[in-house]
Amino acid sequence: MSGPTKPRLMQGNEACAEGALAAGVRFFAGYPITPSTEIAEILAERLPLLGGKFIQMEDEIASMAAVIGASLAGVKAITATSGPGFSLKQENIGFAAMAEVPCVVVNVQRTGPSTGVPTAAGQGDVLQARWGTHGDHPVIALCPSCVRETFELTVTAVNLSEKYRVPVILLMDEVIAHMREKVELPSPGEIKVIDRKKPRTPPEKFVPYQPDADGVPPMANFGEGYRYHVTGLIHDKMGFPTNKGPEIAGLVTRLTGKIEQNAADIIRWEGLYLEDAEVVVVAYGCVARSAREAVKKLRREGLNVGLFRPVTLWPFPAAEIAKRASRARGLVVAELNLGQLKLEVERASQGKTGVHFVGRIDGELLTPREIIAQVKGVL
Amino acid sequence: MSGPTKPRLMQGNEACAEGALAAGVRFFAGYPITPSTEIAEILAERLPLLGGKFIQMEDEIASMAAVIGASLAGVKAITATSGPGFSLKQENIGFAAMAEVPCVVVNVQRTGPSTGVPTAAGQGDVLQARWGTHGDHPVIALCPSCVRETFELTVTAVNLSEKYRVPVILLMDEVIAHMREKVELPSPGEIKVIDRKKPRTPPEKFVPYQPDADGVPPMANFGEGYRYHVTGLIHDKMGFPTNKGPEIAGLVTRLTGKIEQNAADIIRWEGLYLEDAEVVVVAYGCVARSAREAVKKLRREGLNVGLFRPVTLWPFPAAEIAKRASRARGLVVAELNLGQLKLEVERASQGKTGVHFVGRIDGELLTPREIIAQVKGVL
Amino acid sequence: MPKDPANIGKPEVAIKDSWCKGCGICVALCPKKVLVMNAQGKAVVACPEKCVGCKMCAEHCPDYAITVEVE
Amino acid sequence: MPKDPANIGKPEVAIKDSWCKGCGICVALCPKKVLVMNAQGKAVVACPEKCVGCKMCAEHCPDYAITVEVE
Amino acid sequence: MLADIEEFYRLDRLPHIWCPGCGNGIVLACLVKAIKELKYDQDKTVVVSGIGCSSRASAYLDFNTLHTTHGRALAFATGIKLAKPELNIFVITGDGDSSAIGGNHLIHAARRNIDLNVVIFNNNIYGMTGGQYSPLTPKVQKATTAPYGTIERPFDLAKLVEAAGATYVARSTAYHTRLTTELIINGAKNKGFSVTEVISQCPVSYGRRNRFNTPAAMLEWQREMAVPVIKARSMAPEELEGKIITGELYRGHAPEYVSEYTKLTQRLKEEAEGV
Amino acid sequence: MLADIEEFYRLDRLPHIWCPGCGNGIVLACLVKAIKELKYDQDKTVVVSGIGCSSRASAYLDFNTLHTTHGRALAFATGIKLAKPELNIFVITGDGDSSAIGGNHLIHAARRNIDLNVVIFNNNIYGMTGGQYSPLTPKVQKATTAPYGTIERPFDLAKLVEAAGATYVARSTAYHTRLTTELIINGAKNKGFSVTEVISQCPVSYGRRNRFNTPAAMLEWQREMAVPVIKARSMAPEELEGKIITGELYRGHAPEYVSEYTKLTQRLKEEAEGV
Amino acid sequence: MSNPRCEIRLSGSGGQGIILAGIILAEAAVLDGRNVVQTQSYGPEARGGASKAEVIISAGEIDYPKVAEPDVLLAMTQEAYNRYGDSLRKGYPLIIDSTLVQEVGQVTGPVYAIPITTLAREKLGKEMSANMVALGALVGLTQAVTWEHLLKAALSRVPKDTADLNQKALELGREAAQARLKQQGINGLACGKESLGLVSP
Amino acid sequence: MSNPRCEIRLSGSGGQGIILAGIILAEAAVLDGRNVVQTQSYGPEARGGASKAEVIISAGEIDYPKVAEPDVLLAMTQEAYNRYGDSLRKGYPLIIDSTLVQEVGQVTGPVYAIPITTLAREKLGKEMSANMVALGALVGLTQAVTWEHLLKAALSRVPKDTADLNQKALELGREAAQARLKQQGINGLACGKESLGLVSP
Ligand SMILES: Cc1ncc(C[n+]2csc(CCOP(=O)(O)OP(=O)(O)O)c2C)c(N)n1
Ligand SMILES: Cc1ncc(C[n+]2csc(CCOP(=O)(O)OP(=O)(O)O)c2C)c(N)n1
Ligand code: SF4
Ligand code: SF4
Ligand code: SF4
Ligand code: SF4
Ligand code: SF4
Ligand code: SF4
Ligand SMILES: [Mg+2]
Ligand SMILES: [Mg+2]
Repeated sequence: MSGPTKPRLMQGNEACAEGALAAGVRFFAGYPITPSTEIAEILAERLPLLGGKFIQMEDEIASMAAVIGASLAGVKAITATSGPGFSLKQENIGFAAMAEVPCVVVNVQRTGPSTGVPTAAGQGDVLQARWGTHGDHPVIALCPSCVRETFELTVTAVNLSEKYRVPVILLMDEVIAHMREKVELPSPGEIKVIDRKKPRTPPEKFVPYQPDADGVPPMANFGEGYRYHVTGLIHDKMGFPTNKGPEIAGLVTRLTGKIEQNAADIIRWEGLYLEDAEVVVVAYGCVARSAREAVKKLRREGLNVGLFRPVTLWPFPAAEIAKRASRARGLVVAELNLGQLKLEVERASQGKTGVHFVGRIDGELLTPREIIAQVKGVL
Repeated sequence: MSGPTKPRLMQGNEACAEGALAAGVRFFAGYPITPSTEIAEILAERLPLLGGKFIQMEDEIASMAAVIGASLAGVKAITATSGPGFSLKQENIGFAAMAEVPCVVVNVQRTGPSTGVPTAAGQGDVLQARWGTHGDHPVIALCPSCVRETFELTVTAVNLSEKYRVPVILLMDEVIAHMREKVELPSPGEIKVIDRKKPRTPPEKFVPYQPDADGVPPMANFGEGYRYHVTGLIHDKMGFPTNKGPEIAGLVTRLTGKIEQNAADIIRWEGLYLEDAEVVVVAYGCVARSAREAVKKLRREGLNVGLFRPVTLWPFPAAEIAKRASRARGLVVAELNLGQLKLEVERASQGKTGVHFVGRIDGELLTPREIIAQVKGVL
Repeated sequence: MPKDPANIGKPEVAIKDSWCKGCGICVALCPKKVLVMNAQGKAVVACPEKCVGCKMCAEHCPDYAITVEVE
Repeated sequence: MPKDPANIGKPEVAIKDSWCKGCGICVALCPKKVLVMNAQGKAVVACPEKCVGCKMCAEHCPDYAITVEVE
Repeated sequence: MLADIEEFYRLDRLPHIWCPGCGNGIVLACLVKAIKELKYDQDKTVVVSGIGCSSRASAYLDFNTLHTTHGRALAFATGIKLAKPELNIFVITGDGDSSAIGGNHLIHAARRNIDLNVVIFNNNIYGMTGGQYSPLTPKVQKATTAPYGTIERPFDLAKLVEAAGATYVARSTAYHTRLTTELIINGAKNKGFSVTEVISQCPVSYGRRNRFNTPAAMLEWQREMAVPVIKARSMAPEELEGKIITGELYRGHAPEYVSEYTKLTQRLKEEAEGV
Repeated sequence: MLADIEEFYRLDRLPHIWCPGCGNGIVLACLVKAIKELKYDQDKTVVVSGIGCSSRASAYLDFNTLHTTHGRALAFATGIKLAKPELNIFVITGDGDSSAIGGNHLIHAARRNIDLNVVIFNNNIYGMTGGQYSPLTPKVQKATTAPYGTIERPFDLAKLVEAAGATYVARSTAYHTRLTTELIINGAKNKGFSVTEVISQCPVSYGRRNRFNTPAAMLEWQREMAVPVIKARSMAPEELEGKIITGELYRGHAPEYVSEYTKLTQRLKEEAEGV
Repeated sequence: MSNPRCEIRLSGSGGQGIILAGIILAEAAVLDGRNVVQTQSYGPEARGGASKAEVIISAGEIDYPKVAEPDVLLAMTQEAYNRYGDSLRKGYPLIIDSTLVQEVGQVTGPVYAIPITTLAREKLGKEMSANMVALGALVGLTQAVTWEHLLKAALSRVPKDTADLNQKALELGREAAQARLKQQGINGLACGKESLGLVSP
Repeated sequence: MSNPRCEIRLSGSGGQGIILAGIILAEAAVLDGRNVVQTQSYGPEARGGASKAEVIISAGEIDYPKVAEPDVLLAMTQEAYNRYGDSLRKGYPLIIDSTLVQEVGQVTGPVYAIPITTLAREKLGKEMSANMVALGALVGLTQAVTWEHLLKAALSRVPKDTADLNQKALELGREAAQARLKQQGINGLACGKESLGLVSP
């Protein structure tokens, strides 16, 4: 079957769950937390019907651990949480990065630090998604801005995690997670599913952490005849702990290097009216919707305004931003925080143009009107 | 008594423990982890002798919680950990930021993400110290580069936490933590100790989260007649949960605002030969020692090189860096990571000069020679 | 308000309407069927005279909406 | 190496010197005082003939340095 | 009903946020009555709670109140108690808060036998997040994350905390208000770690899904299922299946943590002076 | 001694990193012998460990080995077992790893009665970090963070995991190597959550500080203190004070978690086909 | 019109099934072939206090997904009215459950006071069906979606054994609405300025 | 000289008390009024394998705190020698415990082979005192710190009841060292290029 499926009303969290299933995920471990809970609830219903496994663990740390365990056993695995749980998962996210275990962590962002406002929208975990765990580590973070894209990016997240053996963060927000929208999902035939590379050598010759040219080592699943060691310690190519300087440096460099090296394959972004834009609005997630409406309105008023929407927040499309910065009269970053991605935009634009900011941190979505006002201030 | 005390051999971790005691800390809760453990061990011995409390909790999460509890009860409190434990503490660090509970978290950094190399040196948690917990939040992070400074900055950390009611991170590294050095500590009389502001109103009139002009509300300790509510939810001035937009925005803005507003009081840095420096080396912690030796050698060779050492990593002395960036031919950031503070330096210098990098991530300290080589490459 | 002399010595049940969330617990637990739900879905005292002052209602009202005064 | 005929049927204790960390457990636990520590702090077989093949030493050597062969 | 205890409430915060028929309000009143009867100084009393519907309770009480992070109330409380031993501390926590994410802090506080008084509002569900099963949801019962009935075995929480070292373990229900109050009082009087589990009802996230038509039906179920511990002792295990054993379930004797600490500092002081 | 079991070791990784006289090597050999006797397929056997000296063991064994984060081994293992039920899983963990930071995962794995086999290397101390007291350090014993003797009461770990729901609980010592092997075998045969606690010695971080002059003295202490459970049953509590009760301490019967899950999916499949 | 767009807010209290009503409405719009976005308020708010669901129905793309000034407001409780009454677009219709909303302030548009809860209780014996009665009334008044698809959407979202009850409830609401319209002498209301305009006043 | 600086590396195995020896040496240097930095290797390494302690003694400020090329190396085990032997500055003295170090490769400076462990065992009855014997020998050879302060530092760091034993151990080491120097006909060694130079060869 091909061609999109019948249009239906679907919630963001539901699209995430469906996307995971479509990508081949057959394991979920989690701990409930608003506004991500529906993902768990839907998978609790769906997975047992598909021969998959759902488990509610005792906390988020255990959930992250179980997901890594399942992935090592060869089953694609996902977990979903929100800020407080995301903070708790950080140690084990670092483990997944270190041991190169594919997995996806959905973080449906809510408002504020700490318990904050559990049911209100926010985008305050953008930099935590990059730097939340200790030590230099790789990460990929994707940020959907509509329900259909949530489905697609969940598939992408699983695919990238398998391809690059890296934990991938799907950074959602309360607005997208809870809203229902008409969507037409791609049919199963249209969905490209990527599986981890399997070893091409017999077990005796298997060097578990010997990367291919793409920086990524093939991966053997537990129980399939390749007996090897997995550890969160810095390890040599055989997977065993080392404290030899060159091996340490080699591993840490490769872990982040495999993402940098493949940035062109990983980085995703979307532009609207960028060609002649004098002011470029940079927005992602739910805010990109307000921004799109704002930009369309401004265009209707005859103003040369465009929208740049990073879809991968990490790796950040810095080169693309630099390009816009060289051409535009100003960049306006719009986010539901105090200016987090703005810092990255400032860095990327290197003073070549003014970087302006419009944010909201009261739990509500920025309105098109607020963005328009800020853009007009710059024009 | 005044004038420095007798010179003695002291370990970095010991200086931290002594600094805490000198600052009035009388509560420690922690969970052992290399390379921070000596701080706990020394305090386990010293605190009971001083009527203070030492407790080893079941994990780092509980340790952070106990420290916050003790501080709310009016006792200055500290905890110490390293990367994995720092990751685990993040959720409760966010709580302390939200509820404005003074406390100090020592993170003695080691090598690598995940378990890494527990006994090797690293500076990989610099950005985690800023962004490790979810949501927009304030934080102060200080970074000592010798044993005496460890003592002093521990006092400063406690003082700043009390003054601004914010969790303060003392970001140490394995080199400074474990090395022993000849030090002359200031005498008790020379040490300035700051205590949290007490309420100036009677209990009936007390508005627990009503800030003074400095953005910081006076703080009542539990058990002293001011009965109020403390929560990790976004709260109104009375401390009660709110989901009113303006109150949400007001609180989040004030929490980070109180640090920005007082940046001049908080930010610390040190310069060496900066006046006429054509190349400025930016380094902190243990690396600053290698950098200092490098800069001195280069000066002896007649080269105009200076050292800029941020002592507060957060808030970052961005304005000072911008000043150097406008004047220097290049900046060389030297760190034991893949370039974390470098990102901040790049942002601060806004393309006004080249930002170069020399790092090491093999668990060893950068040598003066390596820094010299990089500087000469720029000159 | 001075008490109706006929009711002196009788338990007095009062329901704070604005606090009542209409859960129906008091109505179900009252052994004497003193209380009923009204059209707005709130509990009201229907037969005060039957009240024996057992406080089952007040003890189990999750919203602290009921007072029973027994002299 | 062919066995000394006198020892045939006797248990044979061998210590892998490079693995021995000199903890002294085997020496202390051997009921027959077969083993002693040498000047380099490693266990050596001093009186092989006394060995009864009980394997107390091998079972408790934390470093897997001891083999006892009992035919 | 509030009249006699309203001095302990922050009246301006009422009505509370709980759903119609929720047991939290009932159990909370029992706790407040216990504190009143204990005659604790309001200024010297601290109420610590975790996160969950039940844990919202702390905001309604006029003591030093602390609403912490999910599962961590006991760790915060440990810090407070050790730092200022003269404070009386009550910890309000839900079944999820205490036994899921907070399970480790529960058993360690019990092990230390630290003088904290825990009241577990056990509604057998994660109420706040809308009805996922908890480690105390009875097997086969339904929850949003157990649409086919939960396959996990629940803890016997009383047995667990006893094994971990608690020196006072009791159980009651929201229906048995007077018993609840008494048990909390007795727990507070125990110098050591005291746990009172109170079976409560969540009509919205649990009841509806599990064939309880009204909140009152849930209270009545509590009444029917309750078996006083004295009676339970003479009953066969099969008879007790699914029953709620109420009353004082366990009392142990062990040194209390903060006292032990005080003794240590005393000893050190004497040693120092002795020298 | 290795000869008969060396096929299960990664010989090129030996000698191991443990200190002279450390009990870890002894206990590890017991585990390996047990696996050998169980005749488990090496490819289908997984050894998961946490962080600590003892947890370094996994790297020396030639199975699918996973060295996780501190305290979390059981949570990782739960994921593996549920994802691939045909794998045989052994979990190696220290007293700190299992009962301090990992305490919650321990009681929850026990509650679920998931078919994992845990061997706790209990040396009564945090060995790896240099000798801080653990939740299993006996009271008054010294540790770097208890320079005046610890004032905390240790867990009775066997009692705790039994109360939490484990269906096999046993204890042995490093001295009693054959018993240890047998107990691990029996635990593995139990379809459910099995815990074997093995008292081991850490001469460096514990022994030195607590008046044990040699590693051998610690092993001898284990021999002296051990009381087989059958004998213990007829002894008074005072006589048992400080003793190590060894043998199979508890066996329970309860549905195993993964089997329950399988039953559920089976049921759903039948229902779906039935419709 | 290029972007005919209708924004609807349904409000009430946590237990009333407001969100379900919003979802059914949105689903019906999907069946009608419209673009639709549905949002709601969640959490502790949805416990005791006011709760809301919002639906935007549009022929064009829906970017900004929130409703600021609804074209029609349903208020099922006094508290909900108090909270959201002011947000209604000037001159646009307000629908209230007159059983529970007793006081309505200054209004600029038509008010449709229907005793929704009473109808549900008295005619259906199920107060719980008030949300469906309300939905029937809302669609009856605004014709924001076709009746056929409303029924289809509703029946796919409720338990099978309550299908009849729910259909009856919807119809009950529609009848009450139509009676009101008849009094006014119109067929239906325009929904939104750039209206979906199935009927006109 | 402006910055006379001496860098010393002590190496051995985890259990030998190498780090304590380093600390005592550093403490003695403090008592001597010198600047000093002492570092070591920690952790699992300090369990089975080679372990090291380093001391830099200087009249000037010590910035970079690590030792790259020590001016003198003490190796207490074969493994330690194998690991650190090469790092020794060309032509500078090597001190080995000849009880445990059996093979020494190509060396460029003087080698002082002293049966440290044997001395400790035979003369003191305590192998555990080998570290103190070694320290006595090291200071005896290099005079990196004054003997008076070495004793003072040592006695302040060891349990009171072992003071005598430790003093004896130090002296035993010094005597062994002096015997060697006498054979060479010198009083002591220069320590470092920019030497603290208390004596000269
Ligand atoms: C770290 C973290 N994880 C998850 C949550 C979400 N959460 C809030 S309350 C709760 C469960 C509450 O259940 P329980 O403790 O039984 O309290 P109840 O609401 O039933 O009274 C959860 C999972 C959270 N706030 N923080
Ligand atoms: C999150 C975290 N906290 C702390 C540590 C430090 N740490 C490593 S092992 C250990 C304790 C080990 O004790 P135990 O489990 O008894 O194992 P042993 O070393 O005694 O065998 C600790 C606290 C860590 N690695 N990770
Ligand atoms: S006091 Fe008793 S009899 Fe009176 S109304 Fe209440 S429950 Fe009924
Ligand atoms: S118990 Fe209370 S809230 Fe419930 S109906 Fe009665 S008065 Fe109202
Ligand atoms: S086998 Fe027994 S007798 Fe022989 S050496 Fe070993 S312990 Fe001694
Ligand atoms: S037990 Fe093993 S390691 Fe210990 S001394 Fe004997 S042979 Fe050596
Ligand atoms: S969800 Fe349940 S526990 Fe929470 S307030 Fe409502 S009824 Fe009470
Ligand atoms: S520190 Fe203790 S547990 Fe660790 S290896 Fe050494 S003896 Fe064994
Ligand atoms: Mg609950
Ligand atoms: Mg241990």
